[in-house]
Amino acid sequence: MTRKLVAQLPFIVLLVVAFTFSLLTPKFATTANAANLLTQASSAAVLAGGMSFVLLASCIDLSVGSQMFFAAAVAGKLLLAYESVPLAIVAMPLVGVCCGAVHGLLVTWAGLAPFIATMASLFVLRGAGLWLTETRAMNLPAEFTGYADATVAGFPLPIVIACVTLLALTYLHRRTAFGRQIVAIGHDREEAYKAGINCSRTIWQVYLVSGVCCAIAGFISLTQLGTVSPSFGRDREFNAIAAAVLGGTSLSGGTGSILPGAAIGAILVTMVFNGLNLIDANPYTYPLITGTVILFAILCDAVRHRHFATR
Amino acid sequence: MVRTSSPLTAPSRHTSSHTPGQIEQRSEHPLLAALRGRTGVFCIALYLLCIYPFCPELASTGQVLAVVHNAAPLLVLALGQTFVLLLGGIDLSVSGVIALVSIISASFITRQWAWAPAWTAEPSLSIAAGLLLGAVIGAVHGFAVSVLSLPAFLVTMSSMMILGGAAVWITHGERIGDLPIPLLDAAQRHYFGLDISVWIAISLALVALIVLRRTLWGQWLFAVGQNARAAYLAGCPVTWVLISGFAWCGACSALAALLYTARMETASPTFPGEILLDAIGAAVIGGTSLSGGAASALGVVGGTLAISLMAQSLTLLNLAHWHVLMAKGSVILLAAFFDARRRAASAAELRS
Amino acid sequence: MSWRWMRYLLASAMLFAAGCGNNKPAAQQIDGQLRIGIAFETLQTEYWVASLDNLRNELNKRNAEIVEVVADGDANRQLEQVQSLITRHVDGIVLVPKDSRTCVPMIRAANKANIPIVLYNRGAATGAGPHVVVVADNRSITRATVSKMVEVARQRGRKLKAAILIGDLGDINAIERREGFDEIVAENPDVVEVVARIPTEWNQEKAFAGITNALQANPEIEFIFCSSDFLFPSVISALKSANRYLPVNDPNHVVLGGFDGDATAYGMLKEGYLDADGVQDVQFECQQAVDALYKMNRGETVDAVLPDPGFVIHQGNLETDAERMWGSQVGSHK
Amino acid sequence: MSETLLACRNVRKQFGSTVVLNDMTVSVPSGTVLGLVGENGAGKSTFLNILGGVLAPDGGEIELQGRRYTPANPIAAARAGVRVVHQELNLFPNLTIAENLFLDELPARWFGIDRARLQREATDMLRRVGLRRDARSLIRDLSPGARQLIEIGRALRTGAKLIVFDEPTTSLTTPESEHLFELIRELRSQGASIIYVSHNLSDVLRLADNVLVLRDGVVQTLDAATNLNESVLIRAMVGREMTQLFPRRQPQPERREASRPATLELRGLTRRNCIHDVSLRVDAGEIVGLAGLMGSGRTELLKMIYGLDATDAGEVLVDGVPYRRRCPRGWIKRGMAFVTEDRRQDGLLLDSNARDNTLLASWRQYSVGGWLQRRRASQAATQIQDELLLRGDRRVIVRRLSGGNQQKLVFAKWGLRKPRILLLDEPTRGVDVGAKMELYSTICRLADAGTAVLLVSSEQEELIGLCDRLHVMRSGKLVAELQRAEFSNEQILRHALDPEQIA
Repeated sequence: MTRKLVAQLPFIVLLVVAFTFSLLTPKFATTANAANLLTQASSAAVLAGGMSFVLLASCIDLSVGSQMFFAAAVAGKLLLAYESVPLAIVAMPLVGVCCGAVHGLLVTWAGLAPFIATMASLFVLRGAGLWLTETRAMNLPAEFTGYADATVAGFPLPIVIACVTLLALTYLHRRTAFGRQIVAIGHDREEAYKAGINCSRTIWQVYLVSGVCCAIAGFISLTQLGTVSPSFGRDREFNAIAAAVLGGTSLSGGTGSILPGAAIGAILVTMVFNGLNLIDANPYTYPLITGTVILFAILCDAVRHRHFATR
Repeated sequence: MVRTSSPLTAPSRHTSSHTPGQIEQRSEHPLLAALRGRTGVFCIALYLLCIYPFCPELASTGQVLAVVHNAAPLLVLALGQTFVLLLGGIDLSVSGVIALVSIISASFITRQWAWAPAWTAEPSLSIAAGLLLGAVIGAVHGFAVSVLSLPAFLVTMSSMMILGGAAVWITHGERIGDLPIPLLDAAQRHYFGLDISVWIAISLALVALIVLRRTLWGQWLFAVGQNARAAYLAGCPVTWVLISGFAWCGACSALAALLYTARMETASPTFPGEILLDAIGAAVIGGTSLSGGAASALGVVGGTLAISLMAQSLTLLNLAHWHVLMAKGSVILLAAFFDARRRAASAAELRS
Repeated sequence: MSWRWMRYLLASAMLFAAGCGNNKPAAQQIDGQLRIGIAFETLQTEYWVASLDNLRNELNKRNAEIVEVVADGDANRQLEQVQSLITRHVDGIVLVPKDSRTCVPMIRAANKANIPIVLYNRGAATGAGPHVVVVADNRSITRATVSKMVEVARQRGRKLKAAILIGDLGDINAIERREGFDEIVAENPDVVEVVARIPTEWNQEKAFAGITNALQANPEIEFIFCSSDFLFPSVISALKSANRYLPVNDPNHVVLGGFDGDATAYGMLKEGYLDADGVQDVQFECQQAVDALYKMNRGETVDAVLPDPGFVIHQGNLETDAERMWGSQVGSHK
Repeated sequence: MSETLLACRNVRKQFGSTVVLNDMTVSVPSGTVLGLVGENGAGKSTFLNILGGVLAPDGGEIELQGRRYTPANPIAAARAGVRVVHQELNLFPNLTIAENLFLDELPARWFGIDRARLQREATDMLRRVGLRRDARSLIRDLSPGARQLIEIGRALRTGAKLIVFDEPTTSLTTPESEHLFELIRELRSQGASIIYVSHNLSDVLRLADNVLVLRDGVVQTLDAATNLNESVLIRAMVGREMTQLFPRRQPQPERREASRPATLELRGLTRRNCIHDVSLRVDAGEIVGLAGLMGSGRTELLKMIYGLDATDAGEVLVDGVPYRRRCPRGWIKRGMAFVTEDRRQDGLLLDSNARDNTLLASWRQYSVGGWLQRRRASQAATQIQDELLLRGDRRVIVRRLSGGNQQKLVFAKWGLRKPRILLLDEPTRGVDVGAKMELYSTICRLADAGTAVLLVSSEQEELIGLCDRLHVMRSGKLVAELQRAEFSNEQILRHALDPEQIA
């Protein structure tokens, strides 16, 4: 029975946090705030989904924030140079795929430890983005930022994009051979190799998926913000890891889920800040709370992992 | 991450199971291998030669002194990071520790808090308190890695956020600036033409050299770094060694914090994360293996000078900050690539 | 063992030998032509970009050799950059410090090398030694801007709920603007009541999240003062998603006020969405800074603070004063 | 019908200087079952690894259906139709049975998985293997026996020409084993060939068409099963003269009265389903051997003594004094040393030189207040290394030394501490004959100097040659104690194998 309880732990924590905030401030439990919360959580959910994918294969991608920034910088430059929004929208996933491909090569072909490769590329991509924007904030034209408020069948566009992406990721994870092989690799890379899986190619593809997710999350945030500022996407990787782990994805690979898990994790992380903001908590406590949320996520993953050793 | 998540279990699965690259000063190598061990510093000497025609100003004594001056706090950080890398772990919490220690020490010295105990007024005791705080934070990291067997980079990553957040929360984002003038003059006095921080860094490098070569603790650091399970079976106190290694790194970060604070005459609650890039880059260029078991104090001194020289030369070439950022990131990728190649080569021997 | 020692000695010996042998700066100096160093903290906002461009024009007029360095928010790097400017024997430095305290050692280093130093837009803390400051009087410009906003609010005849987006508390200007805002609000308690104070640390994402949640918490906010125009894009998109971004003449228009006078503000003014904007006269400030440097170079004394009164532009005086506003010339982004 | 499927001609394999497979020639006609038996370390698992593509042979060549067969890796071997069912399972607990069965060739529909087809194929595979479970249940909820059947199922997928079973019945119940034998006979009738490796000699004789006995990497006998029986097999497996001479041991005077407390005594050591109530004593200067098959719990017992594994009950006494909080540092202080089975992983710092490895366990003795006395330490290290006749360049990193020299370094490491108790786990595995002799003399010298030695080994003549007393262990229990006079290969093997087998 305890295994089921732990499986549902993320959802339970979500309800508890939501309940406490709605007690603290009546403004929290309103439908308007719920919509606002989901819109804010959409880009975090897409990032958390991509991060869960990478964690499933027992790898890590610390450069998601910088990938978002670089993609946004490229899109911004194209927008201002060629004034065509569709070109910018298409360019972002392409940039994501290229970044993901490079990360995949670094981890598989060059044999670097995932977190060293992606930590170094965190700074390289931040530098590249700054180079493109020459550290100047680029204000984007209205048609681009219009997407933030556009609605599809009544639902805000960001939420729709996030749901579509998460559904696709879940399909990839549960319904395709690629997804099943990732779970196998995440469990034990040596055994997966012995079972006949081409580990290098699969892990390379995982980083492609992570790159695309960063581009999509970048698009959503960019339309909301309306400007490519030099600090765009900074520290987003920490929230993504916390959301993925709070959602039940294990840090040592093999276990975890995209749709119920990562989504709940992202909403939980965003809810904490939304709630804090509403109760006018001292804004300088936010980074402190982010760190504590991440530590809590890591500790409960370690306990969950050791308690339910899957082997 | 520490190759053996906890001494009792088999080496943790998701790290590469092969033991690391060479130790160049631990064993006398044929000439070629020694050369390979020093790729880092060697190619920086090469870099120096080809950059010289582009910015001849680099060679003026003023610039050289600037390079050494800028390298001092970085050397302290790199020496701390080296001990943790030697153990196969990593410490990402550097910028958090620097922020918190500088804020707390400065607050003690400038009597910001009424409740602070009387002795904190005495600057030297506040500085000691800062160093002790850094060591304690490092020890907590070591405890989490060894006893709770959590991955080192995740523990230190979340502690970077927490410590940085705490610093910002304590001062509400404001910097503490009115440090007592006599203290600042003392901290910026020059001896034989070099700033006191440079002498502090050099003496710390000597201490590290002696520890790694001549002390029992150094031997145990190398043993645990190479093969924690064999060290545990041979009676090394692995848990204590891990905790002390991380504590050393914490204390170094605290010392660097004090040096930066003295230099800038302000304690700032935020510290850019790129300092981590320089610290790890300096250690890795200096021949420290990323998977543990290989390190040399002299190498780190060379690595730090290399990083500082590179940053200085790029600035002289009027390249912007983003070029420096990309250059440093690529240097780490290159050094990690060399390290991975060396490990793969020695692993191939293992399998034959 | 010996091989390794030998290599270290070789490398360091080469470095020092080259160093000592060549003390004279390599670039020859055309007499009369000065080499001026410009040290900016960041180019993140249009205001800084405009300031840099204006400084370049002023210096090109005097065909000075320009050396630019940007620290991107890292005070320690700015200190290293200023020291490298000093060792490159510049004849004058224009410094935009990250905050009033970290620039003290920089000023002291410049004075030690008796290189004239002018602080642009941000003053230094006390005890920094001789230097010149060209700074806009943030407090009075803000007071003028906010009182203009209060005038517009008074016509509504009811008490409006107000919000302020505060800049980085480490930055003197941000603190003075907040104090200016608070003073005017205190003087008109009947018209305005502050319900939300949003710290942004000059970060767009924090501003956007803060203003969105503030509008969420109290939807009846109708009075927003932005400590810098560069935060306006976030405010605009937040207002748009709450569909409350309405022109000035609309009955439930949200009274907006800003500072700097950049192109975004100019656009909003022209389209009739912005009520009042405090403008720092960038050309005037840059000219003052460069003149001060050249005077000091010639040994003349310059008084310590060169204030820029700035002015407030609003719907009323839009046509007449538009050209004086630097935002109108520069266009949103080349 | 019986053209040869697999033909091996003088296949040879050696690790460093020790020859593990020497000139092995065998041919397996298709549609037949070849039984493969031999002691631990006789080269069985090396041969399987060569067939399975994990190792490449150093000499000779192998032909599969007439064509040269040189698999680069397990995937190539599987694709060529050679399927190996390893003893330690290769399954993924959080994937379903169906996914584990067809992991590398999941049926595709547009770009998803063809769930229906997968379910169909998995269900009929489960029926073939005789496992009544839903193909959608997760592996982690299955018993070890069920997992073994699924591993077998993985090997039976289409295109399997040669299936190699390595000890398949260890975790199967009798009915499950019978079902497996049925399956093997059915495969044989369909023309596939089987290589069946097991310690259960009666199963091998019932199943196999012909049986190959392997000893010291050499084919001892290859004959039809009909004209073989168990005692012939056992004699073939072990029957060799005492070629290796063992150093003369002074006859142990019978001074071991029960009253004086033993140097090392185990009382009722127990660990759930692993070690059951083991009690034995080892006196100073005595070498006590522990014989038994792979998986009989000997290594686990040593780990429990040394404090690496937890114990549920019982205690370990040194000179009559129990030591509760057992951890390696505590034991080393009390004079115990443990030479582990895997020297590369547990015993050595592969990237340090010989001196650092020798001093690994005794740095504390050669340091004063944390300061190392390097000169005194180096001299002591060199002295003990000479004592153990360490050859090869002592400056180069240990990774490049031969197996023999590496093991000598491990002995030097512990010898430096002059241990009172020495636990040895397969001390001479992967060591060339010359080095073995030197290690034996070291062990005897240590014993004669008063060290109590507990020796775990799979080489019968090593146990017979060195030990004063011998315990035989089977599935976690001590089943027999033999004095030096009663030592004989058959006797040891009889106790090691299941008693009911031997009529």
